[in-house]
Amino acid sequence: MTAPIATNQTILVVGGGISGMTAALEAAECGKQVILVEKTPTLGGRTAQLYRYFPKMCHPTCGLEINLKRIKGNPNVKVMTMTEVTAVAGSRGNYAVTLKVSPRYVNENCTTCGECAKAVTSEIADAFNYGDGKTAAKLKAAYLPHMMAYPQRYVIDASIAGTAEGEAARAACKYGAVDLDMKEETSQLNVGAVVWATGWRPFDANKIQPYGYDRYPNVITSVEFERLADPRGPTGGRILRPGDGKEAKNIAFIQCAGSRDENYLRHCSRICCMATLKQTQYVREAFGDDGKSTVYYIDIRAIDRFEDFYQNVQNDKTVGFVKSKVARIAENRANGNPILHGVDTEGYHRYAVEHDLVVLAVGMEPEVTGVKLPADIIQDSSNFIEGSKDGGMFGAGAASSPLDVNRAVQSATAASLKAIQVIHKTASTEAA
Amino acid sequence: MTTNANSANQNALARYKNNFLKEVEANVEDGHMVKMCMQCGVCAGSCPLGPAWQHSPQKIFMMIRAGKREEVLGSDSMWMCTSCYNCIVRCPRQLPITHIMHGLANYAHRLDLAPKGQPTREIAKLFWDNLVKTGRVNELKFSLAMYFKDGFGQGVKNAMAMQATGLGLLKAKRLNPMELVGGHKCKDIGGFRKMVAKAREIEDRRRGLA
Amino acid sequence: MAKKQYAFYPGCSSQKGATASNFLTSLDVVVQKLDLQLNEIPDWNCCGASIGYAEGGELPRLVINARNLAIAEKELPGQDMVSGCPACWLATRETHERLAEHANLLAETNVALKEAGLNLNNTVRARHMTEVLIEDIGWDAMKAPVVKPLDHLKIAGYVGCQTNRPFGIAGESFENPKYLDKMIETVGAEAVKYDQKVTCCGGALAFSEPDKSQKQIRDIVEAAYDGGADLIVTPCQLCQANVEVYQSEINKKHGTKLNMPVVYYTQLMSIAYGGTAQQAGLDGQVIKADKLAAIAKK
Amino acid sequence: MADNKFAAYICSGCGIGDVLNVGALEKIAQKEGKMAMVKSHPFLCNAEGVQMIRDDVANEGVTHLCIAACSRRAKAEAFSFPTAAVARANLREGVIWVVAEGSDHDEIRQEMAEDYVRMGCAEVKKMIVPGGNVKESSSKRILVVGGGISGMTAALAAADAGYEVVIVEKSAALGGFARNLLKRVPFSGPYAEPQATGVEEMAARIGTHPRIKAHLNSTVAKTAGAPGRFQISVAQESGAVTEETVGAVVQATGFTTYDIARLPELGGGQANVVDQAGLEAMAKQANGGAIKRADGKEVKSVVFVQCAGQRDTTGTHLAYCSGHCCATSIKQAMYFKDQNPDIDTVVMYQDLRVPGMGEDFYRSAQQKGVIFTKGKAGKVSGGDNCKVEFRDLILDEDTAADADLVVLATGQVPNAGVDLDVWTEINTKAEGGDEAAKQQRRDLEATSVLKLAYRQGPDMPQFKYGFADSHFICFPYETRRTGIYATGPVRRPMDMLQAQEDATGAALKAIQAVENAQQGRAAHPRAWDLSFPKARLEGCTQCKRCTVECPFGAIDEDEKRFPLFNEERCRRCGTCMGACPVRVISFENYSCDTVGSQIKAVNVPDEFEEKPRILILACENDAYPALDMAGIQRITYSAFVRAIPVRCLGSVNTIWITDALNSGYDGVMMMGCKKGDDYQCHFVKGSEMAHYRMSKIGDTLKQLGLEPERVQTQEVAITDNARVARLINEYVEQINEIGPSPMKGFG
Repeated sequence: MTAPIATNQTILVVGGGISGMTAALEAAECGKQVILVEKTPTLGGRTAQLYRYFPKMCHPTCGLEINLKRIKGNPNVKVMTMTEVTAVAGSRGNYAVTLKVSPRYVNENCTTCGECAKAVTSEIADAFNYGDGKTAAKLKAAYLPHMMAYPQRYVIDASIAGTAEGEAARAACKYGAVDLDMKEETSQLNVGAVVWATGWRPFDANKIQPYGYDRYPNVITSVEFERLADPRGPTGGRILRPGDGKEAKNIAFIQCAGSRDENYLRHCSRICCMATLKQTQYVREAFGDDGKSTVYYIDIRAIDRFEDFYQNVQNDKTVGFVKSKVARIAENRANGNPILHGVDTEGYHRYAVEHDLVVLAVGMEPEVTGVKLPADIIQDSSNFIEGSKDGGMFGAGAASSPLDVNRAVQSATAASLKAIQVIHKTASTEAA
Repeated sequence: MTTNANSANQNALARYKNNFLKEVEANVEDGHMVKMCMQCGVCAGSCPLGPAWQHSPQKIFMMIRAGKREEVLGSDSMWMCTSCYNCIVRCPRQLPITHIMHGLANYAHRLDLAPKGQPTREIAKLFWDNLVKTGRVNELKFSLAMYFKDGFGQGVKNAMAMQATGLGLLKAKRLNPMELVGGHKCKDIGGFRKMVAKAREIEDRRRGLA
Repeated sequence: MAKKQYAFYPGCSSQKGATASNFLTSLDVVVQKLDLQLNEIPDWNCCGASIGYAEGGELPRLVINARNLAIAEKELPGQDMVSGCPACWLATRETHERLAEHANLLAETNVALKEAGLNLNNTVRARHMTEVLIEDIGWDAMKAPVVKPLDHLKIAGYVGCQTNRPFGIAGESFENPKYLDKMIETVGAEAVKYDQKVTCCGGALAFSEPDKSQKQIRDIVEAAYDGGADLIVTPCQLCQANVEVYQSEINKKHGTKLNMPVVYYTQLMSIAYGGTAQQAGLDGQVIKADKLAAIAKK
Repeated sequence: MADNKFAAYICSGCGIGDVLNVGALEKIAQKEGKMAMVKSHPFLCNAEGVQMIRDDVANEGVTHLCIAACSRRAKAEAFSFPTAAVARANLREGVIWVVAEGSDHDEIRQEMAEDYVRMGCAEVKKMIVPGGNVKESSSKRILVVGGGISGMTAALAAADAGYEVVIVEKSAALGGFARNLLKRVPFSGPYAEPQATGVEEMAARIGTHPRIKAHLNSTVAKTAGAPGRFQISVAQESGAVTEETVGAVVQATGFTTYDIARLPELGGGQANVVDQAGLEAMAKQANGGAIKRADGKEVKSVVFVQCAGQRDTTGTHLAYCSGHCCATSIKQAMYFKDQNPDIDTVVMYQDLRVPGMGEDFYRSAQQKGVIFTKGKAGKVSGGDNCKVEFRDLILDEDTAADADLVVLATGQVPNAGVDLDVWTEINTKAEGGDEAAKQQRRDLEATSVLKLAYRQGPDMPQFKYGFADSHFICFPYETRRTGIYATGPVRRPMDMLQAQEDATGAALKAIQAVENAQQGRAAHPRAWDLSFPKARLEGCTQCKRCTVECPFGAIDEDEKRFPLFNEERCRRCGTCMGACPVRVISFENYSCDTVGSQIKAVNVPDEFEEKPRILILACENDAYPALDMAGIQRITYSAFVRAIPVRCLGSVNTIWITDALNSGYDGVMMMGCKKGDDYQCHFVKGSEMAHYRMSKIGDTLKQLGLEPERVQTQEVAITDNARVARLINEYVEQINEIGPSPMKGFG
């Protein structure tokens, strides 16, 4: 594919998660020209991987449906997936951007009929379900990233591109949609302003050695737990622990897994407390009064009107709270249960408790894979984007600060206007 | 010693009024980090001798901030530290907890507010004296001193109790009776002692313990 | 090629006739085979160990360690200091770093050192023997001299505290360091899985709080048994002595039947390198490491 | 414009041609669908197929297209023909992917497909391409109510983007609450020290900005009109009234601090017990010097009591957390420490809430020697020597702290004006002629902030705790008063940093609103929809249901008490259409006819065929996608259902139900979003309204001699793809048990 036409009146948005989609759409619905680039094969980002939102317990995919409808219907937004920004030259009002577009090996002829997948046997990690982690979810090497993937088009994984399997996939497609001759492309864009909505990634739990994520199968991360609870997830919404596939009814949630810790992330990731409170309700949804959630925390940060959600969860007799940073996790070799060791600091009570499953509320850190920020970008001590020296580039959403979805969208909307201001200034100075 | 300790104690009380945190910051090894604790409790849970603690480290930090001077300095908790450094490596605020515990113990000991007869306290003193005498630790003399620290009778009991162990080491040539006469020591023991005395003098002056 | 030279700090417990003397013995073979030269620091003194703090305070403790560094700096210029004992290493490295960080402490230290006619520029790096083996010698070179691989031996690598925390070996995790297991495998034995690898043995309180310290020991030894270990190997003098010699005490008190040999990694190496039981200091075991000795006889 | 020409295009790709008789479908489109032109294509969505359609539109004068292929959610770009009316018959996700495989299902599968073709043809015949309504003159100015940090930020943000702004500020100066602050919590690295508020600079910029006009000492006396044509009466203190025409409104009316007099147990009202605002005043007066109490005594020790009158579970005080107070107390503790490190400063908290980089600010305060005590204050006594009795949660003891000064961290109370629920109640009485109520209404309306001349009341609807917030997580600016955006602490408790980000976003939405208004385009969530409800007033019975039920206050009543539609306020949900008992309200492309004709187009077999027909009316945003995705997952469900997507269950007119039942359908299923407090309907009450209306339909059913079970309303989430199939199959079972509708054959 070739890059769309762009001018210094065009806004480039990097990242197709909810923040990027918002920044792009808000500008586009103001009548501005926007190019939205996303490094993965689909829009949606990490919010699409959440089962429910706090505090309403509604579904992120509901908002995704609306945003996708907005994008399909708006001629001002040009979407480029599997595209990374490799270089940004120039300055405020006039940037020269270099894009790298990776081959999808499937063109717009794809009807998502799924015949190519049937023709392929080899599997790859299912990124949407955190398949490279504890869920170990897999999907075919010819795949639709997820049910609401946009563009609604299959992907042939590069691993089978040059192989017989790739050929089989091509042969299976009645519509000439599989194009194995696609090559990586580089293209140049001229834009006036750039919004970096490159998002976040879960902190690498392997680094938190005392919790043994790397050693104990029944210690998982909060993002993986979202997929376990989701009916569209690898377990069909059943909360089964990775160690032995047994139902996990007695679950420990460990807060600040990486966050507020100078050995890992010095900042507070803001969302984890609320996310955990929400997830305790997944346990209730799954097991009713037979479920048991225990939250190990330092401070519960249920900020502003989320407080009442916290109060409701406190009133849920299946949920317990322990003010303690868990010291270490051991494993009961006999039954594979993780054993938590620590001290409840409220009154000093020592515990060594077994749970079926431990969920680490891992912190948010800025996404870096496939993200090459220009030197002009200003970052804080945790590498979140504060802005740019020349004032023509902006951070939006979780790329700018650890934010929940609601505030990420606010941030993206604000960034969108800042970008429009740059465009406006350029236009008016050119007019003058 | 006790009289010195007493006057030192009085000085400290006068100097820091009731601001115990300040006193700790000025006189305890790495005491300036006490204020950085955020009460997560990871240290308390990480200590191998945790169950033996009357107060966990994080609680002691809170007590210091709350000005509970006598309780803190009189606590035997710090004396339970095995120097395993688990707390240090896990502390999310990177407090040098082991050092602070050592520092508190030392300060309490020097003010003579530490629990009387606290075994680790006594043994630590024996150990140090033993060290200063020869520049090296003479294990046999040290152990014997240990056994007899509570008087001759008790000493014999202790020695008998540990006989098996002692004999084992003896057989294994890892306990040398010859140590009783002579044995290992620094050649420049004079210089060594002067040096240690000087160091102590400087530190005591700094801490108003002189 | 020229031998690698190190300023060697044996430490009190490794002296002849002391509890860790067999470490020193076993080290000889290793040193030969790996072409190292350890130059003992003249007139070195005790590091103050873990319990020196109570009477010693901060500066005196820094100063006694500074003395060793100062002597090494003067007498064995340009050589890294290496110690076999974690306590010695930790105390020295801590001193080196603290003095590097705080100029005022270094100044005060030198005032005290002057009394012993010494001065410290603090240029000497303090390292642990395992560090030297892993970083300067390397795994392949460590494997090369193996002539009697310790086949069929199941060994619990017990790292303990002070070689592991707070400094540890570069690149290793505090909770699950892997280098000792790797050493076990390097000499052809099998490293068993067990969950007390880095548990504290309570050595510092062996005398003052025997029950508490012995509980730690019991947990460690029993876990090693559960893991199916024939013996325990450790890089730590205090751990070795503590975990080995008190097993009989524990048996007496609790009617257990603990009889797990505890040896140093250097003892494994010297046997694997073809050393005799004697050379490996196995005669120094309170609990005999017969299976290891048997291999030596082969 | 030329006459209408109808064409149907049937795709045989994706296996449609393999399991369906496409030839038969073509005949249906021709004979029953009355399509002038019918074509089938093996791969309709590819370039060549699409080009074929384009050519027919261009050369054959085709104006109306029925595309029988995949779901309307698929290939939207390919099948977009702006000049033509397009209906999509969903043969793929709606038929072949959900009907069980195998030849014994061939017949019912084919029947299902044929019905969808009939429905598509019927629908498109009734559709008109919305013309849109571009205005010649439409104001693009933006009104900002409130001149605090949020208001100033919004004003500058919009003005810097080239839009004219009018600020209305009730006080004599810009700056609002922030004007009284010595410093603000840091908003940029290294997050270690309090920073300057920057209020003066902002106020100065506004003063000289060519596109900003500020009315000080002024309030809004009236807001009439709609986006693009709001008429604002600005009342000066002097009494003078200026008229301003604006296109959109940003409400940044901020907050009031919770009155500490209501916290006697915490020493509220006693000497030397102040709130954070009080402390700022003291600090400002000290101006870097020693902070002195009212009695002139220098403060040597201070205790900050967090969550004062907040996070209250007893129902007496604020139930929520105001979010900023922890960082604010930290900042204020620094005022003391930076001036004199020996001052004892204790922050007494239960959960210290300093998210993000706030953690650095917390650390910095600890570095400065601020003591943080996890404790719950029980009793505070003021006076010369203040005392805070509290439970130390770490030391697990009841104890007390003495201090020269106690600062209560109280919460933010939004300045959101009139609570519409209260107003509505009074208003109903008043309209009933109750004189007392009329007076109450006058008094209440006097407290209004916006003084909206809207049928639905004078201010923005309030969400939880009186905040004028959006209910939607993905769409924080999804307002219930089109073109009016609340921002800052009036919307949600927040700190200055968030308020500024929020205000910038609100400014963008206001800009969008004026642009949309001028183009006659709908605002979110049906962004850029050009359709618009037309009412045949000659048929109107003035029942007021449309005006009352419109979730967005888009409909007023004219002097003759007829509904007065305000296009620019309308969100195109169709709730009015669903409400209208005489069906005089319709959109060009979505009306009682477009849906009704589909319902009637379905071929309903007689009772002897044992093939029930069940109508599904599914919310197009959640339930319909769920049905679609059941297809994508190849989850099968009964082939007896016929699904029609609707804009919102609120737009469902009961006539559709009665028509369906009259024409012999055996059951009707309505699928909408979750209702109740955590409602998920983006048109607010659609789902709730449908439930309500259906509860009323019982009588109608009785008259027809039908069981109530024949009409069912379900809450369906977008993730319910598996559940939705289950619901269908269970319902079909239920209907089979009840037996065929007695109405068959009469239709």
